[in-house]
Amino acid sequence: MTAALLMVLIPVLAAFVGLLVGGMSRAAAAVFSVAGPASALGIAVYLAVQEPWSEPLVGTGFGGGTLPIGATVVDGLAVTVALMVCFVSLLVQIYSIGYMRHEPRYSSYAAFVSLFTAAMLAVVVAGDLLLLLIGWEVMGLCSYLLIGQHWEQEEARRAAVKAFLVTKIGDIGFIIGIVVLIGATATTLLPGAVQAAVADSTVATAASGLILLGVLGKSAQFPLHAWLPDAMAGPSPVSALIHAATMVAAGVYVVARMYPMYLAAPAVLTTMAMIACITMLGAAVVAVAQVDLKRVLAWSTVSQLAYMVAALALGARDAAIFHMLSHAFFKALLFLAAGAVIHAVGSGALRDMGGLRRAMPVTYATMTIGLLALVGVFPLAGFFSKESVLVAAEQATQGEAEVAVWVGWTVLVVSILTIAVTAAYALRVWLLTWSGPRREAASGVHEAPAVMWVPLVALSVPTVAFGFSALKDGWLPTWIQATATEPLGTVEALAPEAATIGLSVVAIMVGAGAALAARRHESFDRGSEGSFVARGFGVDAVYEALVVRPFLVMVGWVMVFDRSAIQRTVSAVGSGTLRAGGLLQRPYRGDVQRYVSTAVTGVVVAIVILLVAVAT
Amino acid sequence: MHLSLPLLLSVALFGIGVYGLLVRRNAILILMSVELMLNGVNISLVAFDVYWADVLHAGQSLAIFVITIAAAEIGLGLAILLLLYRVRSTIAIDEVTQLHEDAS
Amino acid sequence: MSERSLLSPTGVDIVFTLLGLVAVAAALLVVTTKQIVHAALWLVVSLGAVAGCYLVMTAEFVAWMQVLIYLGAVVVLLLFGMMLTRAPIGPSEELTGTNRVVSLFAAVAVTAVLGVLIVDAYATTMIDVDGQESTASVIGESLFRYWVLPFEALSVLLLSALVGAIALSQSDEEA
Amino acid sequence: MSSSWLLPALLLVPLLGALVMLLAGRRAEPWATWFGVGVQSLGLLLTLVVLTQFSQAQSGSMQMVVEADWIPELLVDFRLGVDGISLPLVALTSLLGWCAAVYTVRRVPEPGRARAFVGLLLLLQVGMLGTFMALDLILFFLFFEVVLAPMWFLIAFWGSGERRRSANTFILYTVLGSVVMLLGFLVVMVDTGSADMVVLANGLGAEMSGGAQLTAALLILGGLAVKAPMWPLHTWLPDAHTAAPTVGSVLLAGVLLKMGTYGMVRIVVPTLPDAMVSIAPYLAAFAVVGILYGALASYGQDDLKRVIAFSSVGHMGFVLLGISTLSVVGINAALFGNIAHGLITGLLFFVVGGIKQRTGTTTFAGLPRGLYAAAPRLGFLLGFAAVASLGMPGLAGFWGEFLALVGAYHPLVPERWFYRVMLILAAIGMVLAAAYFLKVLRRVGQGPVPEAQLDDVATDEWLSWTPLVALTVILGVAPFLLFELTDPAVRVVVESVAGALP
Amino acid sequence: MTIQSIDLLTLAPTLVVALGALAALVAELVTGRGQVAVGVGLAALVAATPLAVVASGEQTLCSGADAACSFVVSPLAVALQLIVLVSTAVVLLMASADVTDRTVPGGEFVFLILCSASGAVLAPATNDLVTLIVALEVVSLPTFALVALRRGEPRAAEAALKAFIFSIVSVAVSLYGISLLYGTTGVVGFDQLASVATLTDPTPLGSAGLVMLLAVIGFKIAAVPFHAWAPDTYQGATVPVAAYLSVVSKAAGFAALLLVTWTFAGWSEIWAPIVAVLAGLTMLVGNAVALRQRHAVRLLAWSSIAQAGYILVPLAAVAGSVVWGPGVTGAVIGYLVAYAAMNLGAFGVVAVVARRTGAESLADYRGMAWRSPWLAVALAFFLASLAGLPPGLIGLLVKVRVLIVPVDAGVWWLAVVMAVATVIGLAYYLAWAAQLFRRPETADNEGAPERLAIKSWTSTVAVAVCLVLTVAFSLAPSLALGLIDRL
Repeated sequence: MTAALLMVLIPVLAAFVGLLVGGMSRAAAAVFSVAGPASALGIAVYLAVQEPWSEPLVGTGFGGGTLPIGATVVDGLAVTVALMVCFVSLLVQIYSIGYMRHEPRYSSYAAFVSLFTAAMLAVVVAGDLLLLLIGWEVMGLCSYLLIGQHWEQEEARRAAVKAFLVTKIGDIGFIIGIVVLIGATATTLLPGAVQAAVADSTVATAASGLILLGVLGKSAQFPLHAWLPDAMAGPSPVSALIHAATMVAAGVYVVARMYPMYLAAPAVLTTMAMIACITMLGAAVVAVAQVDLKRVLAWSTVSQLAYMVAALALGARDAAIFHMLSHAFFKALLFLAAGAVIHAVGSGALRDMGGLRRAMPVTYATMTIGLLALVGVFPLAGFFSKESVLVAAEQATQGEAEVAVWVGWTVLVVSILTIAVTAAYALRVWLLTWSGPRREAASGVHEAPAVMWVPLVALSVPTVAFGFSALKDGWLPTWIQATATEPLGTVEALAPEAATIGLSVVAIMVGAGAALAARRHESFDRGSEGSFVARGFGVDAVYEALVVRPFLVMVGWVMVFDRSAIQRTVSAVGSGTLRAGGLLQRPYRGDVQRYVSTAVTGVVVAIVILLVAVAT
Repeated sequence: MHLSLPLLLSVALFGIGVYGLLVRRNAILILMSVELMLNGVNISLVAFDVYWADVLHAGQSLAIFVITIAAAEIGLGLAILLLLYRVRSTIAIDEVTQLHEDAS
Repeated sequence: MSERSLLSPTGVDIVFTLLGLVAVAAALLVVTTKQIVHAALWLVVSLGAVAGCYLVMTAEFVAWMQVLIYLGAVVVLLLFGMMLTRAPIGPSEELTGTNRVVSLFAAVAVTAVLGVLIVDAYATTMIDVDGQESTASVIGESLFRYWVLPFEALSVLLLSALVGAIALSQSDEEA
Repeated sequence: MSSSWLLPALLLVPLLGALVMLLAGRRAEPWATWFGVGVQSLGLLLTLVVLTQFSQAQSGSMQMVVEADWIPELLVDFRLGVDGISLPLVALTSLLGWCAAVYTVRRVPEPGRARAFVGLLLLLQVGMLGTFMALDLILFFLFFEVVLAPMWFLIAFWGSGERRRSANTFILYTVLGSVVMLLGFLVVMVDTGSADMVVLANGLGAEMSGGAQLTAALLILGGLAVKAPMWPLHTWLPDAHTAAPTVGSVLLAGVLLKMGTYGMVRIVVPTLPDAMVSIAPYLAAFAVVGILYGALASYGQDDLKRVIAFSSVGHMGFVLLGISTLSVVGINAALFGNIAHGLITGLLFFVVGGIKQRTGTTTFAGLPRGLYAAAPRLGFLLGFAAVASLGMPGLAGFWGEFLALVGAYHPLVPERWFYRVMLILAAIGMVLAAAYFLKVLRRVGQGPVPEAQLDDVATDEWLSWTPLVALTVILGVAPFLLFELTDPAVRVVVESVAGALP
Repeated sequence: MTIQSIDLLTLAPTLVVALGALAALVAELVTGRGQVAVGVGLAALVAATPLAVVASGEQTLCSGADAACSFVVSPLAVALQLIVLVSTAVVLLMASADVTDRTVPGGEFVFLILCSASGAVLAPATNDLVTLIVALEVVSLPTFALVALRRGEPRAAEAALKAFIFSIVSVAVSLYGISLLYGTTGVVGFDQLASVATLTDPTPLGSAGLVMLLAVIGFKIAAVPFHAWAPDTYQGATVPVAAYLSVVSKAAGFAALLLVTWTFAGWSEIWAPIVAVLAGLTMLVGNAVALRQRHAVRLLAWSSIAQAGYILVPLAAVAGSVVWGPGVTGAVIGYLVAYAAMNLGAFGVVAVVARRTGAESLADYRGMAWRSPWLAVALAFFLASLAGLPPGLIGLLVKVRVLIVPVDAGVWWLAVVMAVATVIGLAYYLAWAAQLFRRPETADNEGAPERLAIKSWTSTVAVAVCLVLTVAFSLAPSLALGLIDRL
């Protein structure tokens, strides 16, 4: 049992114990809910200080009739992400103690969060594809369970099912991709399989393309992004978890983990870049039109994830991871803060908020930091990480990436545009929440309890400070690639460059100015509820038409076919035999003369047929 | 003499017997018809016996047996008919249909 | 035994044919007559003619058995049967059923098929009726030489028919 | 070997138990169910002894073989044995039989008559165990048939709804199948002069001419496909499940269906390799149609039991797909899928039975909503079983299906690209399976919080269900426990097919 | 005049039965008690059984140098004789109750049934067509009287008349067939006929004769289209007599069929297709019509028609690539042995039930498991055996044994027809079995005394004998399937 595996199993254990004792004591459930991620965090720290890792990969692969599961890989990438996951999830658990104070099903909730964390950690440390699959799918399950936490509400039920099924659609590709990888390389060890796949570009393209489908689902990229905004139906801490530490990060992480294979498949990288561009700008535009605080944040997540995907597409894995980490901090912060606001106001609608600055000072301060980081304002983490993506794009325009130059240009232009839109919706949210007059719904609002605001403060720290790691030249990439099982060969600096800084500053100004200019417009408050844009450009309708409707139609066909063709055939055989029995029964009316005539005729017919047969 | 003559006679009697068997309603007449059939059999048996000059006289022996069998059959058959007549007051064969498949 | 065409009759052939015609005609009347008692009488004629045929074929013993058992016993039994079942004395339409066409068809089919086969096989075959002797002693010897077993079995058959008939005639009186 | 008494004992124990139930008078009624538990516990104990005596190192060959002349006129010897392929199924049967017995103690279904009920369950056990241990074609067929009458009684007399009709459909349909299978066996026996499954599998069967092999294989597969059930021969299954009492459904889905797929691996593949190589792609196509069809049909059902029944069609489709690859991975996957489906679907039917006992119905229209709140533990188990059934990695249900796909990537037969298309379709089927189970959970488990509480899971229910839950998790995280057992035996089977390839 | 030499010991089984018949008649006349006749009859049958085994391989009534014997006891014949003797004994046990309550007159009844049985013992040992046809007449003629003897059943005479007319017509047809065969070959002995059939091709006339000869066999085994009399006659007769007709009379028919087909093995291209068509029709029609039956005895009648179809299958398979031989006869005998046990058992239970409760229709059997659990279990077991469903293993195994032959011969359609027919058959046996275990319609019926509490231990013994035999066969199927090899 390796420490990495222990890091996965302890939260699982905590979840089970919490579930068992939770029925008896709420406090015990809370203790275990915190104990799980806390121990995992401890192990993660322990692993981090072990660096350099003598043997990053522990475990054996498939073959010889056995199917071992549980090979782990511990390298810089894994440890970094694991630290972030444990940290965020620990804060989420602490925050939940307060936030879910009145929740009747708290113990199962806390257990699911722990399990969720464990699953993410399993993905992070997975050294074999099977453990990866387990973590990947269990995460999907946990998202379903947690989004559906308030299953007595129709909205939550639907959102949960939608989240599960949409990501499952992506998982068709993911599973087939893993099958192809295992099938083609005859190993289940992740590094080994990836290395073998790199050698064969067909396999690399097929596997990475198929796995990308799963990534699109998990990381909520177009066209499989539609579940994420609806996932707001879950409690806010869950959103924080999904949007920051687990689920969405998993997709990006898996690409990073298999990165050499992706680099061997330029076509896939180009596709990724295009998808990222569409998602990035589209989601940001949709975010502008939202009425609900959490929905704005949700769409912003979709948009920000696209930055990471774009970075991955451009060959800048470390930039992607950098943005993933900083995004995890500020997005968790934003969601927890939003949760506090909603908790206090009792509604998620922006129009019910406003003027809360004084009532909730801590929340106000931390959320402001979060929003600024989201926009990418110096010197917050978001600024540095986003800049590193822009730099990667800029380098791609110079032809320094695996993809074509035009791809780099497209990403660069779209990224800058998106920064402007991001600034616009972030400012809108800030204005509607904190400034202006207080609304009726928010009359008796006061600050959240300490158990809730302490995590906010804790998250503000890395949100403010983490970005500076980029200034220490190459520190993060070196760390990430330490004892890498799949070394990339190059260590790129994540430091910002003047050109991109200038472009983004201009973009932020334009966006913020637009938001201020529109402030007097009536739809600034209300958003454009129900409009085409607010509904995410009608992607749901496309789903309805392309997936749901055909599925139901096919279900209908199968039902009809099963009843009228297959079952009817079977019962027709049965009733036909019975009817034949009835018909055959009819001649026996008791008249012996008829009986005899049949027999005599039978003999004659037999003779005639026989003689004819013999004669011919 | 021609072998075909007795054989044709036998076929004719047999055929006539079949006709009577199938067309007659009165059970006694049916018994008579069967006797005609058996006589047809016997003629053919005897003719073949003579034809083969059978030292075992299988044909004629069997013919005698058939005659005896016929007598036994008639005896028992009439007993059954009389019994039937006692309970049913008819021996019309197409009215003796109390035992039959139930109509369904 | 020489081969001869069917259309070159000998004297024996003619006698046999005449007797055969009588037998067939009487048989036809048996199955068609509307008076049940007539049927029995025509049966006597037919069976008698057949007995004649046996004689022509030198099957003396069979002929006598025919006369003794059939004419002496069977027909008498049948007549008793008619009496006891109150058979109608006069002409009656009820003696014949309705399925005349089917019956005719079946009878003609049987006759035709077998007739064709016989003519096909034996149209020119002759039998020798002169050198044979089938007197009671000859047949009796062969019966006891070769056919003891069926003969004995027949005794069981006759006895059981007898007992059965008696039992049946008593059966309802006791109950 | 000194342990040769074990397998006959394993059969005799339930058989004698059934006889005792038959001979005991009405006085036995009160203790009949406890007696059933005792007998099944003894059987389970014997199975554990078999498991410990079994040499895993030699799981590729038959162990604890018992041989006795029986009917020389039919070439039939009484020959039993277990290897890595059959042992897991024997263990599964003993376990499910035990669970069923424990469940029955307090829950003899209407109209009671515990003595007959227990006796029939024990008789059923004999047939099921015998099928997996028989090493003679006719003996296999006999045991295959032995299960029919008890199951028919269970459905027809302790069932619900259209039980009589369903029971008749079940037995007539499956008998038609097994008669067809018998014809195939007879072809093999007439051609080779042997009914010894081991000898036949070790090359005697392969000596048959191509035509004879094909005839025999089509007949045998046709018969087994009814039992499996393979689409489109599945019609008997949903009706039987809907009508059957809880333990009947559990054993029907948990064990009886496996007899079909087991027969394919045990008999058809090694005995008729040439025919199997040419039939395999068609089998794969039927399997995949079954997967998709099962999923779509499940979604359309309005009765919980029917949903699960159609889900079985889909799951067994994966098993068939695994077999049709004829590869080591695929057949291992099929055997794993057998066991996993037995555990999970067994659990599902137990839970649904529990729901039915509490609410009196299994139709969506009749069931109250919000089971998670009305009976949280029962709801949890329903959710657990559903999630396991929809193929969640980390639970047993996933590995059989996943490895069937891996097998389909590298089938032993030449039609590689065809199999890859099948692979994609089957993977789509996995997602569709999620759709209908989520529908079930959404309809039954979730919903407005009900006012009335239901009795939550009782102690005896925990006792009989926990082994299934535990094994589902254990095999889910440590599938190698089973693969190490089956793999050597599967390699022997696949070697015999590999020889048939050009 | 030289008379054939007679070895009485070889003939003993037949003689003992025939003399036993007379003795029974006399015993009843002397003592005036029907049960004495039954006892005498049983004693004769029991005595004849070991004698039959002893006589195996012997022959007698041989005439001179050509060594053609009238009575030849092959293992096949012994097997059939054993079936006949044991079955008749069981029937007597069943009928003993009828004698007691004077439904039938004791002495006459036992006399007639033993006369008939003596014919059935004789038939398989005959060695020429003449003796065979006479023996068959001996089998059937007394049975008509037996059917008609039933008192208090106005339809008994009708039942007897139908069988009688059917019988005499089929005998007439067969006799004509014999005359044609005799005409074409000039011989009637089986050995001589066999050599003719081996050496020459069938002539049209000979073929027609052979087909016509099958008529009486078809009547005896009630094969379609010679079957129509059976349900009506079985229904009108007492249940033991119906059982006798369905087992012993059929066994005699199969004896004749085996002898004829063995004799004309060289002409199998003539008779095998006919037998195959008969088998197919019999299985399908028998089972299909049985599906619709609601009267217990009628159902058993149609079921025994169907069962005869199964027994025909091995012989029919000679149309394919198998030849007449041990493979075929073993299957036929094996099935007949099992059939005798399970079918008599089913009839036995029906007899007991009819006597106790007056039950006739299947609906009357509802809840029987409550009233008489043992009988219900026994009947269910017999039905399962007839259906070929475990636990009635022997029924299944003999079906397997039979089915091997057409598969071996490549007569696929017949194998498939049999398979389908078996499945259809299962349906009605099951439907009946289901009735047994259904809860009685009124609750107070449970454990209630039978309506007509006439119990007869002999009938129970008859059922028990059948049950023991069927169970024994199921456990050690070689007892039935290998019977012929042991004789």
